[in-house]
Amino acid sequence: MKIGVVVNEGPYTHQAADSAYRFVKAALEKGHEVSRVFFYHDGVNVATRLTIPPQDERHIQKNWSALATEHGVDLVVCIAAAQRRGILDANEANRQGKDADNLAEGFRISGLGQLIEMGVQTDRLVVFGD
Amino acid sequence: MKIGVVVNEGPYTHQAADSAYRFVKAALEKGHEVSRVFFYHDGVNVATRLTIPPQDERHIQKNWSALATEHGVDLVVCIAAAQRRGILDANEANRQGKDADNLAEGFRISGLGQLIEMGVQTDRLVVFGD
Amino acid sequence: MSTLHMVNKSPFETGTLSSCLKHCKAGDAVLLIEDGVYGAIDGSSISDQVKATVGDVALYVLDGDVSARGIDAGKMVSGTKSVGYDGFVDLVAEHDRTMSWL
Amino acid sequence: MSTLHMVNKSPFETGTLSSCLKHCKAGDAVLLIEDGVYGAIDGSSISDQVKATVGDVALYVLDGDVSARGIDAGKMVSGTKSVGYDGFVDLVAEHDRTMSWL
Amino acid sequence: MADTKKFLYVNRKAPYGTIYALESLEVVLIGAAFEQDVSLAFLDDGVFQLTKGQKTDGIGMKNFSATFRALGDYDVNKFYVEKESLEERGLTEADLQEITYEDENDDWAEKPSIRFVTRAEMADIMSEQDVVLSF
Amino acid sequence: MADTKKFLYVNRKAPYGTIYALESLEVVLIGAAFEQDVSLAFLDDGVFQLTKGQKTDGIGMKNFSATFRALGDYDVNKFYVEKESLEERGLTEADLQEITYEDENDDWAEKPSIRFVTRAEMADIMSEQDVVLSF
Repeated sequence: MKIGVVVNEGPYTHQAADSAYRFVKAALEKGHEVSRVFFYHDGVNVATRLTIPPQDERHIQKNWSALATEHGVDLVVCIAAAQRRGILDANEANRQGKDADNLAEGFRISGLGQLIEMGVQTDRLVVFGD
Repeated sequence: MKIGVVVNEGPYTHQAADSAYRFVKAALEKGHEVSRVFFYHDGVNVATRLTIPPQDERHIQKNWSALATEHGVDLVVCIAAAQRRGILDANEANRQGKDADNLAEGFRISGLGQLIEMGVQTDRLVVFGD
Repeated sequence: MSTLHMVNKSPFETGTLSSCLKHCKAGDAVLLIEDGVYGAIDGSSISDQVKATVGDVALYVLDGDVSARGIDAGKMVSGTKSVGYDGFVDLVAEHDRTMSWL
Repeated sequence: MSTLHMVNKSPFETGTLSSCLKHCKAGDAVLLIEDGVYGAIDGSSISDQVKATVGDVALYVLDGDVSARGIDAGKMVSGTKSVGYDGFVDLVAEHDRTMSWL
Repeated sequence: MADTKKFLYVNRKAPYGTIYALESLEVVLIGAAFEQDVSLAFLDDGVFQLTKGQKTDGIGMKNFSATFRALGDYDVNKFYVEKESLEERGLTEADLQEITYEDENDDWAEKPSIRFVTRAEMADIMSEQDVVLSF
Repeated sequence: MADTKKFLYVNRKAPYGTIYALESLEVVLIGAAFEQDVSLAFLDDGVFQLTKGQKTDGIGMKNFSATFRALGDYDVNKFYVEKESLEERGLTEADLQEITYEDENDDWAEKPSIRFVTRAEMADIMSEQDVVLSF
């Protein structure tokens, strides 16, 4: 079955990004297709590569990036939500005249249309948030 | 009167950072001393210089930075909370082997002791959060 | 010795205002800010509890938050006082401590 | 045609579970995750409402979230079913739509 | 259209205190271009999003309440508002802004977009959707 | 000590679903070095922070419940837990972990750190503080 997932909250502060990660892993292990995960609201903050969690804690961003690398899950970060919160890739940083970028590997920045498209194309949509 | 302020939520998602900013401005205008504002939990996300809010919205980070420049308010970002969420100054980025940093002007990164010290040294402490 | 209690959440979404009111002492003040201002609407499912407390405890709302949410002054619990950010600052100074109900 | 309702908030902090239960239809399922699992504790101020719904509506809790919070299986409302993440995935697949009560 | 789905946007949060209401509206606006069968549900604190007379100058935030009135032009005209949620909050139907659309199937007659429904009707509406988006 | 203040840390949120409980505890640990007069209040969902038998392997998060037991060594031994909050949540005193400290003024006798108080007593405790930190 095709499952789409939405993550609406940032890492560590709310459990949403953890719950979604475990759900996606379980769905993939069961043979379902999770073609895309859409990060919205504070969920875009999952995608910064600058986090340095304590050594005895899980690394939420790296967990997600690994899902992209190992299972080809498309991790899409909403551009409008990301700009409000300071999440940028190198292209956007350049275009906006910012002197740094912070998007992690495996994530890509795109528009809200990707969320609607995911709703249209999947059999089930599961939203994790606060 | 000496007033200390704590901001526990990030920009745009919750109103806390806006409310705190307006409170601090009003307190300064009334002649009170707001020596320090401490950013904790997701509040550390206020301090990224990479935000690009829509043109018709307020620029929360720049509003705060201006308070530091114009009124000498000490804007302290908790280092532990900041590392979990990917907020770094150039020194920390260098020390941790990160290839970018994002701390905005007027903010500085320090420890939780600065929060307790603020509680000890001020006459009133006001917490804004979710 | 009195406390300024701050509530910033809708009383219809969370139990925060209700818990705050149960912990107020005579002479304390409650300031409703952000989504907390909905707590001052009269005729709601929470307004009886609010009215039972107001009197011994002063009830304030932050006017900017009230206007933003389109709440008419005439719809508010009788005795509610409206303040701006300058009044907010005065309330903090006048009470011995501020407690945020987050 | 049935709905899987997901609730991730404590019913003692917010009215989310209560609202969810009022919008369930016979044959629907409610899955409690994260702080939502507190909604399955028996003998609480919300448990009567939960028990009145369970039966027509199936009640599930995510076991990892239950264990993390130290809730003993014996303390839960009778009829509550415990699932892991694999069971969570099955529930999503078995119902026609998933609705998150955020 | 084979791939037209029934989309429900669920609004349960008040505006301004958090950004969910505003960013949810941004999704609805973008989603309108996809020609799906769109409904909006306003229940619990979500009904506060539709109050009339919102003035945000005092908090320095953008007033987005007028945007709801523009949705009719994008064929988004099913606003289901729960009566019980209004009552619990001390609100009446008259406290909400008027939102209309022009019905292309009825000689462009102007009709109200807001439909007041009971909790039981809201439950029915939820149970008829293909995709439910909550924020 | 002239600048010793009464600090109250107010805990009203459950653990794990959000980070507030954990990061609040980090403040208490750092604050212990400042030799202030520290009390912790657990009310509303905050009482869930102290349940015994927490096992977090299934959610991949750090179990920080044992840290509460270490606070006695830092002279943090006033844990006020509200009885009404427990009751509303279907909990009893026996559902909480045991937390003790050694009383230096009583020949290092081991004593319970948790003091169960009524809502009215909790209100009194709040009204006696110099600084109230909420998370």
